[in-house]
Amino acid sequence: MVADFTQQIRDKAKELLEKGTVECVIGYETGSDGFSARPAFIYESAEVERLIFDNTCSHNLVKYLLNKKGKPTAVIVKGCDSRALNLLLSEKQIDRDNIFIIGVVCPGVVEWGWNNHSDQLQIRCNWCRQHNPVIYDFLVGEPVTEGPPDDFADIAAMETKSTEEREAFWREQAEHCVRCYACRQACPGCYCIDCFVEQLDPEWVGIRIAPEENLMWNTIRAFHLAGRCISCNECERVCPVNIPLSLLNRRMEREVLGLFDYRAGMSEDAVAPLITFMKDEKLGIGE
Amino acid sequence: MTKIIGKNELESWLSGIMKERTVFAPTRVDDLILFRPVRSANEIVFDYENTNLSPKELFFPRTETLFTAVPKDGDIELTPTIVDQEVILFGIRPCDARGIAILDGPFLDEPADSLWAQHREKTTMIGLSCTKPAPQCFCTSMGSAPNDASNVDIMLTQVEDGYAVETITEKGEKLLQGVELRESDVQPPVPTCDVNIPAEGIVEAITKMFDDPYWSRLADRCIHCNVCAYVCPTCYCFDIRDRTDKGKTERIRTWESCQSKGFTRIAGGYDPRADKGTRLRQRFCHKLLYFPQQFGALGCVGCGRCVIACPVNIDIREIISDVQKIGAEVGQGSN
Amino acid sequence: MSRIGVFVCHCGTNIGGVVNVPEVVEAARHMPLVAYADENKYTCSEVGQASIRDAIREQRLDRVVIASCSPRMHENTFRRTVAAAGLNPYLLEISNIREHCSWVHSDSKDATAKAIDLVSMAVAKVARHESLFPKQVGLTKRALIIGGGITGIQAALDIASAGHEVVLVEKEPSIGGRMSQLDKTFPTLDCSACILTPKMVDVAQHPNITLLTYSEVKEVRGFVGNFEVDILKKAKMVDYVKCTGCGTCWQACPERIPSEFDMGLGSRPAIYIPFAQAVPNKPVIDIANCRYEKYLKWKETEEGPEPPQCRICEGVCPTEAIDRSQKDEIITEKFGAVVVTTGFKTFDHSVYGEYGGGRYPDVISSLELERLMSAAGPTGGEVLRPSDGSHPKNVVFIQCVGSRDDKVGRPYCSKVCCMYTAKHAIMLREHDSEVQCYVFYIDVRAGGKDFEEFARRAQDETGALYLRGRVSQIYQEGKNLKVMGEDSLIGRPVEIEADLVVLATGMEPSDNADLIAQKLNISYNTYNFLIEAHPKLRPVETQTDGIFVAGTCVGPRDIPDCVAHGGAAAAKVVALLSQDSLTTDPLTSIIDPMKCVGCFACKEVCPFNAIEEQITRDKRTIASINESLCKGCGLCIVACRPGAINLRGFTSQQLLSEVLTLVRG
Amino acid sequence: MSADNGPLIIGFLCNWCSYAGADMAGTSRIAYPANIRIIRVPCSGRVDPLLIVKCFEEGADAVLVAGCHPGDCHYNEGNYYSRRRFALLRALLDFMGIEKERFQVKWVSASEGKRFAKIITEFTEDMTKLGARKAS
Amino acid sequence: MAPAESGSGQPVTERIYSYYPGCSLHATAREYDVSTRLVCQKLGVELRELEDWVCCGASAAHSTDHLLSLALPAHTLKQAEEKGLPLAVPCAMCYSRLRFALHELQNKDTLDLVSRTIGKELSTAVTVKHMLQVLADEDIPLPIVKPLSGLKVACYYGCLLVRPPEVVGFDDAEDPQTMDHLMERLGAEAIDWGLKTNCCGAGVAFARLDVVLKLSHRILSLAQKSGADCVAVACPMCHANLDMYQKDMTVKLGWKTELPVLYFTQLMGLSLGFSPKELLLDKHITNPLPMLREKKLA
Repeated sequence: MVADFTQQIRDKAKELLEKGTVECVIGYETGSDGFSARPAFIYESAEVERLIFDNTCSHNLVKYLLNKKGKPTAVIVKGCDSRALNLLLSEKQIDRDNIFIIGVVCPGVVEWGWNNHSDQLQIRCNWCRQHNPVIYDFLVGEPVTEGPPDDFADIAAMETKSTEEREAFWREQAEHCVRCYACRQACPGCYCIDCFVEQLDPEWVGIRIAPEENLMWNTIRAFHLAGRCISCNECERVCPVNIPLSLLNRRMEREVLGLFDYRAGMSEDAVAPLITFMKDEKLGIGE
Repeated sequence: MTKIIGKNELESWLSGIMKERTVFAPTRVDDLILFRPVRSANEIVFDYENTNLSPKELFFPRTETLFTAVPKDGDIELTPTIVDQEVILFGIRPCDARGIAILDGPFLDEPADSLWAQHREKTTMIGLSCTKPAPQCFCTSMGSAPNDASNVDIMLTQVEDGYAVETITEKGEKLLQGVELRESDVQPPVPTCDVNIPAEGIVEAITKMFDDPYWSRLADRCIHCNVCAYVCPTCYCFDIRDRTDKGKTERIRTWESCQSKGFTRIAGGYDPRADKGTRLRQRFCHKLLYFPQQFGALGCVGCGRCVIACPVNIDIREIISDVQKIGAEVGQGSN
Repeated sequence: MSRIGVFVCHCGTNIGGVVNVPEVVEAARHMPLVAYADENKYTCSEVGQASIRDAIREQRLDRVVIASCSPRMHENTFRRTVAAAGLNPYLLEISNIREHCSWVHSDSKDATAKAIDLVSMAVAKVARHESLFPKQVGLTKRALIIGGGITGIQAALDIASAGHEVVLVEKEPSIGGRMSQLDKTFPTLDCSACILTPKMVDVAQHPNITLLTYSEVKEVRGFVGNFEVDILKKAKMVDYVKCTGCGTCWQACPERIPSEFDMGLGSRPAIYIPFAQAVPNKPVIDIANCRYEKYLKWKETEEGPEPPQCRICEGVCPTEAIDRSQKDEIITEKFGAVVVTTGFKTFDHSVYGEYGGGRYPDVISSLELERLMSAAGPTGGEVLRPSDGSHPKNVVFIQCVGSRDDKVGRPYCSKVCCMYTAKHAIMLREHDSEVQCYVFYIDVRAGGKDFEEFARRAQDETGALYLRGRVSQIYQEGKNLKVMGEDSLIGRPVEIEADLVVLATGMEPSDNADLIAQKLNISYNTYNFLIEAHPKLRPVETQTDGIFVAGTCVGPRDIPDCVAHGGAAAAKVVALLSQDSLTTDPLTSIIDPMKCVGCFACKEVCPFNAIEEQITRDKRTIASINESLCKGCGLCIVACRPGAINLRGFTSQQLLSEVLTLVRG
Repeated sequence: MSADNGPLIIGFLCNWCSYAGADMAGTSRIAYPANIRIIRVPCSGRVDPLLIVKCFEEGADAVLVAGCHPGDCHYNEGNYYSRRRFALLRALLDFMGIEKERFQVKWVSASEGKRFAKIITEFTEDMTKLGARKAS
Repeated sequence: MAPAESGSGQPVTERIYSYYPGCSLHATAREYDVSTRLVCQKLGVELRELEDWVCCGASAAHSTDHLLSLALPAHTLKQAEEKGLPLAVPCAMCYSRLRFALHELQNKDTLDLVSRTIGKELSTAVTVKHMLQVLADEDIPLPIVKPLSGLKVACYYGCLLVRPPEVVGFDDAEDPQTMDHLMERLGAEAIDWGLKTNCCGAGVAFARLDVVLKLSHRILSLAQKSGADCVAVACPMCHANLDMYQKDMTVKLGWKTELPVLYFTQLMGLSLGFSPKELLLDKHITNPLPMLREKKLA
């Protein structure tokens, strides 16, 4: 069936490029290890044969649209990726008229690294409740019925730890962090011209690659994504030292769901929880 | 005749050293393999391809204080950082050792970087040749070899009943004093790394295709994180900033990368490398063009870390071949 | 390198008694960038201020920290002080070592340590202060008044007489409002119409006043000094240029509709003026009820029976002023200030089932009684029962109907009912000496000049029987009404056989008061009364600069209060319009266009619509601040992830440096 | 200072209600511990979570944000937004190992000097019990 | 009987209620009970009397012991709940007590306490309807044999049926219309008068007869002044007071005439073709038969 996905994607890409609907199709191709996928940018209809789709296509290609402003572009999105489209549309970062969305009903993506494979699904797929794209112009695959609501077991587990243990846990993670910002660079929600972490005045975060600074970086990044993270979990995948960033983002996701019954990127015109309010809501703050 | 040290002897030897000196060795941290100080030999991982992060950190830490300044009776008192800790680096791979050696170029070139010099001087490197190269390895193409002993103080190569020992430097000599080594006539195996990347003439090729659109197309895919630079044993870009706490000011140096936005931004906000293509090109030109031009050797040792660490599979080996190809074509064109 | 001067105040012993001031001064001398530190006995005294001015000059100080009382106390004083010495007034920071330190801590050691911290924070902050300059914006010297009741009329006249143009918008065909419905006014009993009509005429004739009756405010844009307002002028179907107001048409019109002005007790034609003294004294055609207009409506669909054509008015009009071609139109006008005087309506008593829920014709509201008493009213001033037109002898008044009653969601007192009921009691007696009045009250609130005397007069002279207690039930028995209540003073139930029952219905804001408030971006309470900027100190201002409120739309008031209120609002407006340009507070947000990513989260959170869209030269749509609208709350800054926005006087750099001073010492 | 003189508490107070409330505590001479250091802001909605996290990163023992009671905001809506922001931030900090107790948000009106003093007194006591932060 | 189709299109046999007559209807108000059963049967409303119903607590309990005043109705409610049928209650006092219980049992703690007291797990799931609500249902067609044309009825609801509104949730507390509409449907004229929900004095029936006379007299005389031929009631207490004391009123308050007081169910019965005898119309103290004959209704 995935082979058939590939074919449909190639045909659509060909059509779009030939008709001149778009000048570039952002999809996946086989990487240099000969089997795992990597992002591909197709400008010529002759090149569409490079396009593939399989269960190693984990990159969230929506991020790349931020570099294609004003240029008609087609992008291939899985369920989770598609939520990023809504996020960026609602935040006026991309222009719907310039984008052709090829949505793929996601079969799930497997754990892989360069030249090493497993058949085990990535953790993001365990909690994923969005295999069907929420927004698309052309759909590949038959929509599936989504699973029951996520129980956030991973978060609950973390919370059984004592505050001290949690503090120690994150300190250890911060020790590993090298501040390469791969998490930020891969995240479709991170598009600030000047990220707070690199600002010199005010110097929010010091230059040292040390636990305190690294913790501050990761904390604020999580907060900036609160109510915006669309849980594609690319940040965690790209981290060279395997920091479990999903814990932070999902802690916020659970809170936002609980307090405001809100899931980011579900619709183009949704209002994010932190830029609105209800007069008489009880949030356990100030009472 | 080969000198052999048994596994147990090796371990007891190391444990001996650990008593008075800090030993860094590959250890397992969560699901990573990193060089960390070890307190006992059994923390050491012996059968590893290579560490996730390169050992350059021991000579060029991710964050290091250059000097501190405190106000002293109307004036300011500067105190440079002194490296006094003797360090044994056990288990460094030939490619990484080569990386350190290569970096002497920029760091020890006058005016020499005192901190780098101190770290080098205080560190003794015990190399461990690779038994079977990993798929991403291509050290031979970059002028090294799985058992290249030229850049360490002592070289160990695994043989069935222990490790064959080569003593390369006096430092190594000293360290081995009083250690029981068996004489044996077994020849240590000569592991090969048969991935072949066409590096000859890369300098010419890349010069030719310097302005080729290839780079901007490649940049389409690059997300411009700093992963490649931070795992790389030969990337040495850094940033410097002051930090004042309780009246004491430190001048701090930390890792930086030519891939990060604004790396080359100058006063007034102009950035000569504003677009991603030129930034990406810079990285490979530095490794394959400028470094050779300045210091002779290629700026890549073929450890392959960037190949596996890159989130979007920007593969230097692929790039070298592409550069050769395009360079040749451009060459045709120009004639 | 800036040169900061630190001045620590003893405030007599208020600070010096606890905080070791010399120690603080000594510490200050060693703080970064501090060039000079000194102490004063009383910094706010002329001597103290002088010493600061001198130090600034002699020590060439470019920034000043004053450690003294709360900035809420003397910030402005000291800004003037440093300004007098030639410094920009915003290069000053006040360190609160009295209210926040010496007055709440007794241990000298702790207090001194804290004072030193507070001063060093102020030093760190002031170092990042910038010279700020208030902006000047032009203004339109015209005022808009919404609502042509007595309050609006007063405000209009006052502003106009001060020489400014005024546009008075009234939704009814005539100005005059509720007061024009009243017969007499308490406590003087002079005739409402007699004192109101001249004012109405003045409005009509005032050269500076443009009267827009039968009109409504549709939309308001802009900010203080520069409002742009869309006004809907409803089609009157009468050409006011041609019309002489002779009255032929409304006498000839065959249609009869219950008169709103007479509270439905009388009727009016379809082409009408609401009442005889109406201003303007020219009619409008009530399209909904005009026979011919109904006919035209029918023509479109031809459904149902054909209604009669009419057009009699057109026939009889001597000046051919009837103009059916008129359409509703929306005009846009510019104003510098707006006064809202939308007034009140009376509480609908039909929710009181125990009073008959509106079923009994002879249970009426006090405003209805006013119309019955009015010589110009439906009964020509004779008080007759609605049911059978007979003269009521026993009249029961019930107070606090829709006031002071949580049960109907009206806990507030309507302020005027006690007095107008006293008035009614007295008037009824004047109309007919046999009338016996009974008044059920909670307590008589007669606070006001001559009010108590007036209330007494009602009780003593007219023999009106005041019974303290509420009425539990009214029911029809034969021609009359049985009123069952309680006299809580003797603790017994009372039953009264009444011919007429008058309910003292309370005040509530006119319909759509809330909608108007929303259009103007001003706030209103749960009963839709508009909220003033400060209940005591800014009673006619609102949270939105340039928008003022007056009269009963703010809360229950009697006529003199309304007039005073209207005058007060007028004074504020005149003060505003008499300036040639407006100075805006420079402590506003600012946007760095290089950092803005154009997500407009700031726009979502801004309570004052101060964020506007702007397109940069490189074609990016980014946010920009309208500094005249910005009030400097800083909400946008936190919403701005890229940190493109900052708040003058409270910049991120300053707050951060205050924190760092504390944690890094 | 946090070591010897007990916990260091940093307070961000909105100018219109809470800062005035603290003034009121002063004018009515209601004593409270000297550990709090007050930073004046126009509105609780001006307090950037960055500042709060920064306080903790730099080793502050506790942070207080105080603003007008909901509905009383001088800017009409400011505290409604801060309420949401801090609800999330609080959860996040706790999750990352900073005790919930260390970050308090309180509504204090200009007339609640007593309340302000009470809040600071209790807060300081709690923090003293909890002890300095391990993190730094 | 054959299930006729109801207005709402559902077979009327589906109108099944648990029936809680309460003590009065088994004693002084037998005519209410009898007429109710007859009418219901005719209209295909099935009543299943609870086997083990107990006192509703109206008489003394509610003024002496709060818990008891809840436990008693709770016991009855529990049975109804077990039956899984809505509960129909003809007596306004019972109705009031049961609704009060339901209302207070909304509180979790109270619910637990009472549950423990009666030793049964209570829920508040059961619906309690007054017989008037049951029979006034417009969806039930009225197979009228003898329209009550020309009969002017003063519908008297009494106090307990409608107050307090938030508890009983019946109809407008000041000017209810349920019974009025029903009477109109029967062909009678429901007069508009002002004492529909006033107190008849039942509360102090035994202690202060003078008060009872005064209040009841006021009600009767207004009804009569307003032109009523009779008063229709939905409460045994109201009926007792208005019906029984008319002689005393004549003596003590100079009440001239007589004004028959009937249960609304009896009037329904008449129009549905039952004889005065079947409806026990001869049991009242103030004899309605002369008036009814005059109106050609008996």
